[in-house]
Amino acid sequence: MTLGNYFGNIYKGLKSLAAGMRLTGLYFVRRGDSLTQEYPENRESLKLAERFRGEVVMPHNESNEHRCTGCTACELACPNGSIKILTKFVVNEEGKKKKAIDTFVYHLDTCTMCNLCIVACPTDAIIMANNFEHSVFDRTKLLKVLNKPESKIMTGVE
Amino acid sequence: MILSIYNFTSLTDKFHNFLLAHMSEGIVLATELIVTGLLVITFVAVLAMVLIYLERKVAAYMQLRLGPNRVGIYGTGQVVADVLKLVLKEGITPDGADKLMFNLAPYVVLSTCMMALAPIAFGNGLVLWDLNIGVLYITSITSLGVIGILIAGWSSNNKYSMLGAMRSGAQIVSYELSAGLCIISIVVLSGSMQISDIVNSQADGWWIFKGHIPVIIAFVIFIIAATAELNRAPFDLAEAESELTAGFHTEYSGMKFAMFFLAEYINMFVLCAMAATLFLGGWMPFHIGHWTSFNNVMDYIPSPLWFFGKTFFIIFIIMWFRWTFPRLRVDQLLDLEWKYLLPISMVNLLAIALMNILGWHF
Amino acid sequence: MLNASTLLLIPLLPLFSFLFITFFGKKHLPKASGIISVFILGVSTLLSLAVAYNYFFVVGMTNGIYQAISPMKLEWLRFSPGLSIDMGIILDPISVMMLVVVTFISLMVHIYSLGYMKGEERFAVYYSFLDLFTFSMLGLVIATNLFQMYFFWELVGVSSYLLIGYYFTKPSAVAAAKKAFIVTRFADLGFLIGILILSFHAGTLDIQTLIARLTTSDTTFYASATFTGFMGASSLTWGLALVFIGGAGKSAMFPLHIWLPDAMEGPTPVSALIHAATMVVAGVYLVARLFPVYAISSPHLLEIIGYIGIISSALAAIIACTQTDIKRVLAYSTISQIGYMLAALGVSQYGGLNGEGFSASMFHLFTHAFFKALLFLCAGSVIHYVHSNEVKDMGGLRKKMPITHLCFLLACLAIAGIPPLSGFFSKEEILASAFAHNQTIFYIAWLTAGLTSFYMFRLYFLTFWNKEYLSHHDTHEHHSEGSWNMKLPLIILMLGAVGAGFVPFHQLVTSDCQPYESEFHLNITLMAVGLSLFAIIIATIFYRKKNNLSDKISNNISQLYNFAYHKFYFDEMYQFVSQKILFNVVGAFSSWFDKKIVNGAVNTTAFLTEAFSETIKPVQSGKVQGYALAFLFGILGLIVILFFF
Amino acid sequence: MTAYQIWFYIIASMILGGALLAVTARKIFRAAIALLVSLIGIAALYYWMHYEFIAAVQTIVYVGGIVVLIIFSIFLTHNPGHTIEEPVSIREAFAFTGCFAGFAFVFSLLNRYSFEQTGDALNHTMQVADVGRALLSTGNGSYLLPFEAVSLLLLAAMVGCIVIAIKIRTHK
Amino acid sequence: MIDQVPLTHILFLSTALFFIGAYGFLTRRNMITMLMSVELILNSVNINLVAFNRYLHPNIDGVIFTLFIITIAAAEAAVAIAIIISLYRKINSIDPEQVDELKF
Repeated sequence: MTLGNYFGNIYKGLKSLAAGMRLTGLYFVRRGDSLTQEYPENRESLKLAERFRGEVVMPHNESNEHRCTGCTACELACPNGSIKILTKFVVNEEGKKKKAIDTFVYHLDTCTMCNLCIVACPTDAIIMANNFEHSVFDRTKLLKVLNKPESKIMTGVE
Repeated sequence: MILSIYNFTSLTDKFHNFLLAHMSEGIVLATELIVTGLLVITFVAVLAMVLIYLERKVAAYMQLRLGPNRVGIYGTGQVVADVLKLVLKEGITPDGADKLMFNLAPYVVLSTCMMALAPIAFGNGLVLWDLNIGVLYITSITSLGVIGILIAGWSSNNKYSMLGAMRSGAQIVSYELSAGLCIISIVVLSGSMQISDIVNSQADGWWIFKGHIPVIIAFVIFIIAATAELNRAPFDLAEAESELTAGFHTEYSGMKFAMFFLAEYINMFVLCAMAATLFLGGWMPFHIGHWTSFNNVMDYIPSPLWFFGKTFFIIFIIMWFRWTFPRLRVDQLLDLEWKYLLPISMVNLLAIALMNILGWHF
Repeated sequence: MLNASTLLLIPLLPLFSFLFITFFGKKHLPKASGIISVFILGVSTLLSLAVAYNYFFVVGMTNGIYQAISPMKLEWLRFSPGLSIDMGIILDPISVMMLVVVTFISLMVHIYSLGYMKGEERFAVYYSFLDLFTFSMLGLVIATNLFQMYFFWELVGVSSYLLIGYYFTKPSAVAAAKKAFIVTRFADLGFLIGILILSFHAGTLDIQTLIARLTTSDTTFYASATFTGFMGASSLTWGLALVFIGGAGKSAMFPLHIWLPDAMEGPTPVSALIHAATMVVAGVYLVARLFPVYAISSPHLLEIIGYIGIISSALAAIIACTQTDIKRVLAYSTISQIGYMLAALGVSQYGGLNGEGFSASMFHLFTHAFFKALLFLCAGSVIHYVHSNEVKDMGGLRKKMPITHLCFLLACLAIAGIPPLSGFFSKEEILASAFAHNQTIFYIAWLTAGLTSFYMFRLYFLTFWNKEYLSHHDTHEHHSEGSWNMKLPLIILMLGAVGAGFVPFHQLVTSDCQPYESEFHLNITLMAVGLSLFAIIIATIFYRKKNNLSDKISNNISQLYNFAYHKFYFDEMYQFVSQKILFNVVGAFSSWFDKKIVNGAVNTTAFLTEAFSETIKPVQSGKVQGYALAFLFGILGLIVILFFF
Repeated sequence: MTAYQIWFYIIASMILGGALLAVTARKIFRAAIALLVSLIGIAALYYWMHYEFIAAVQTIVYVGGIVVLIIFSIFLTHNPGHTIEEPVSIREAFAFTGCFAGFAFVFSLLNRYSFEQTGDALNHTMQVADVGRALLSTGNGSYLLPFEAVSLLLLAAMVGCIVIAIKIRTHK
Repeated sequence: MIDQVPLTHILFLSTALFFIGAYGFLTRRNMITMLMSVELILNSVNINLVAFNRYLHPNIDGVIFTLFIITIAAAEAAVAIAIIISLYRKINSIDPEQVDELKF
């Protein structure tokens, strides 16, 4: 190590010291942009990010129709076995017997929000909602059926 | 000297004379010891709570957070709650531990750092024991604290504890050198090791202003070395969570852990008070040379306010450090001490001695 | 100019160069160290030339006598009030002359080696050795003190050992270095004893004081030196004889000449420097340095020296006629010429014209340095060209190496004593002085001069005429005869060899430092030159063209020829004496004595001690606490004794 | 019994108790801590004698230096729970006898000798500056040469320690 | 004041400390504890020097000697521990009974 190196190191050390302390000092002084949310108070105005994954939901349109064909791709994709699809056969307008979902069972308690089911779904029947207040007093309440009662598959979805 | 308006000597003298009037000398001594002991314990407890609160707030603000803000006004009650939790928790002693030593260690650590408070002048005349080797005494007592840490590390019968204790011990012992050299440089300038002398020598300006660049270098080195001696980030290898869980106090819980925690903060206070005393004039108000009127105005601010103001400023700097820099590696730590701080502080000490001999300081 | 600081620079510059190359140049400037040391030595040479000019023509002469100037004398080791070892500088005619010779020849060799040694792996080391040698030789030359002289004498021996053994990967070179070292060291033992004897009697080691005390017959020193005797000779004579043995060893005189031919294993420039021009004349210089003592106090010894010189000269000349290795011929020629110088000293007396021999000897030393260095360097060029030492590999080189050829021819003429070349003048003086004082020596010297011409021209013709040279790399034509730095020293030395004879030595260097008028002896000149010319003619007949005349002659006198060819079996004799007599008889006995008596006594003592120690060794338990306990009880015991008894 | 005497006997018992434990404890770490107690007691004794400077030096060097060093070496050469072997009993007996005899002897000697105390010495206060001046001046009652010699000794010890304890890496 | 305790008591203390140290040095089967005993011995000497200085001689010679002894003790401890560590590396034990290479 040469002498120049030595003093160069000292200079670099002091410089990085000053730079780092300047940054944190600025943060310390700049009070406005605190990132902390005072949550229960601001529940009304709370905005979550678009991509926040809260739970899996199955959207229905106004005529109580969903897009799920009961193909069980999501069930296969789920690493935790959080999704269970029970199917039934329904007769459609043409009189053909066709497979359709009976109940779309979703275990929120074992779900890790990995998003694999959403990716696997060929018909975009399920999506991630950004609802995060899942606290319940009974564990059974975390077992959810996603398809609404009497719902049907949307026409045109194969 | 207008300084006398806030002189606490009269107060303590009054107390002493009052006691003397009623009891024999030995009892007076004992009483005074008990009173000061209680005062110190109270002070220490309050101080630690304040510092913990401060630390959390500073950390939060530097990380663009809010910090504790629920319990009490601005979260001040949070600390009390934490303390209560620690006090009420069960203290567990591991099976394979050396029980006596394991239980002894926190007391050693805590009592040493409380002993170090003795010669610190909190205000004009507000000092427990103004002995003639004040700074040397503090240095020696601080070095005692290592023993407690080593005892804790060994007696836990846990490899993480032991490694943490060894790292901590090595770190404290090595950084003590450069810290000691910086202390000596002020001793050289003020010509005394007595705290009151050192403070009085700054009546016409603090050393950091009077002593030009060498004293500023000494100050910076002292702050760095103090941070390292305190095992605080970025020098917290002794309790590096990712490597050693929590270092020497891994096995401690409840009140014993609280004592280590307390000791850590008191040590911080002691070292920062030292820095404030040595470089920023202790309780001495901000004076500029012979501007008498300005100095008089400054004297109206009570001396403990000055002292705590400076000390907390340095504590803030150390906290600022902590939340700015990542942890060093062991080799970087030792490089910093033995290759940089120690040689620089040695040369600096020479420079200061030269400066003192030639009378170059103000 | 003649102050100590300037003079000190002359030897110290080479020393500096040596140290510089050894500690720095070897690693960082492996190529440039040659140039550096040439430059440094050039400065040294210029200084010594300036010193010589100043001494001889400006300040040296006072009252018609060249005074010995001693500008520096540093007391180094003091034994008694009178006896001390000094380090100093002395300037008198012979030392100044030697300064010039040594620095000049050394410079030439340095320059020459730039070309000759180019590409050697240990190039820098070579130069550092050369510089060390030059330094020691200069130190020897300017020594004021016999012990200083001895000091540098040994240093010269060491550096010559290093240089001879330069190619240490060659076993023959190693053997030659060892041989040279052992033989000269053996002779140096004599020198040391001689120094001790002389200093014991003279009470001083300082050369000038010693000469003054041992030449004036009314001093107590002189009386004590001549009073005690051994085997019929006074101790002064013995001391001088022992000193001469040292000189004879260095100068390769009979019978200690055996190392010199072998020493030709070193690089050729080294041979030129050490074995022709400088180191080997150290013996002559030594005798010359103490010449007044020899001449005045012990003239018979001087006569013996003269005989030894001339016998060596004649023997070497005979051997030289039969050798086929070019360097060996030159080596024997060197022995012969040095013998000549010693013979000249031997026939000389102290003072005036009677001291002509001294002057002639120094003169020959001077001229010989030039032409012999030239001969060696030419031989080096030839060897460089043909990559062989043997004359049978050479021949007809005159067209391929014109400059070398011319130089060699002129050097041969010079050594043969053909006027007006340098050798003629010095030889003529030697012969004249011998004729005046000792007829026997004169005739042998005269015949030797003829032999000299014969073998030199034999060498010359065999190398440059005779058969046509064929490269042994037949396929491609050879490189040129050498780079400028090999030719330049040749030309300079050639000028020296031609012109050195015109230096008026009888005015500058004489036995009593006073100029004298020399006489010209026409008859001696005619005799010598005639014989030389005759010898040259014979050599021309024998060797100019390839023929078998020489073989016929040698066959006719095959006994003598073989005898001479085998160097008179000197090596074998030494071998016989050392191996058969010393090793087998004396050595065997002392070995037995050493093994049985000396060693036996020691072993018995050791055995008894061991047996005793066996009984007490358990006390040494190795346990430190036991020792401490013993210590404690010892102290308690002491206290008890102190307080209660 | 005055406060001074009480303090002295407390300190003395601390020193001797620590020392006894240090030489008898079977657990080496406890022995080290007992030594620490003894050394702190000695520092306290110096404070008691109003030699604050030497007391502080004692604390720094012995407690902060030597005991830490000893504890580190214990860390490096022992594992927790290890106990030291019993002493060699015959040697223990001899050692006890010898030490006891020595102590008895010195004890009787001290009992018989009366020291002449000077009031002057008892009131004398030592200034740290005096120590500094004595260490760095020449002349009567000054110690520049020993000071330099000791600094050389420390340097030599430092080099020696490094040389002894260094691990020589052998390249294969 | 300090003269309430006679000098002899301090000297008894230091004597006792000395012989405790000596006993430890002679009996401990562990080099580190032996070193500790040596420290005790050195300290007993220090006590003597300081006490004599306090009681008998109103100057600072005793203190300075004590300083020197402390310094040398530090050097000695460092060297001793270096030796102990290197010994431990070599024979994996610091029992003085096993270190008898110098036997016979």
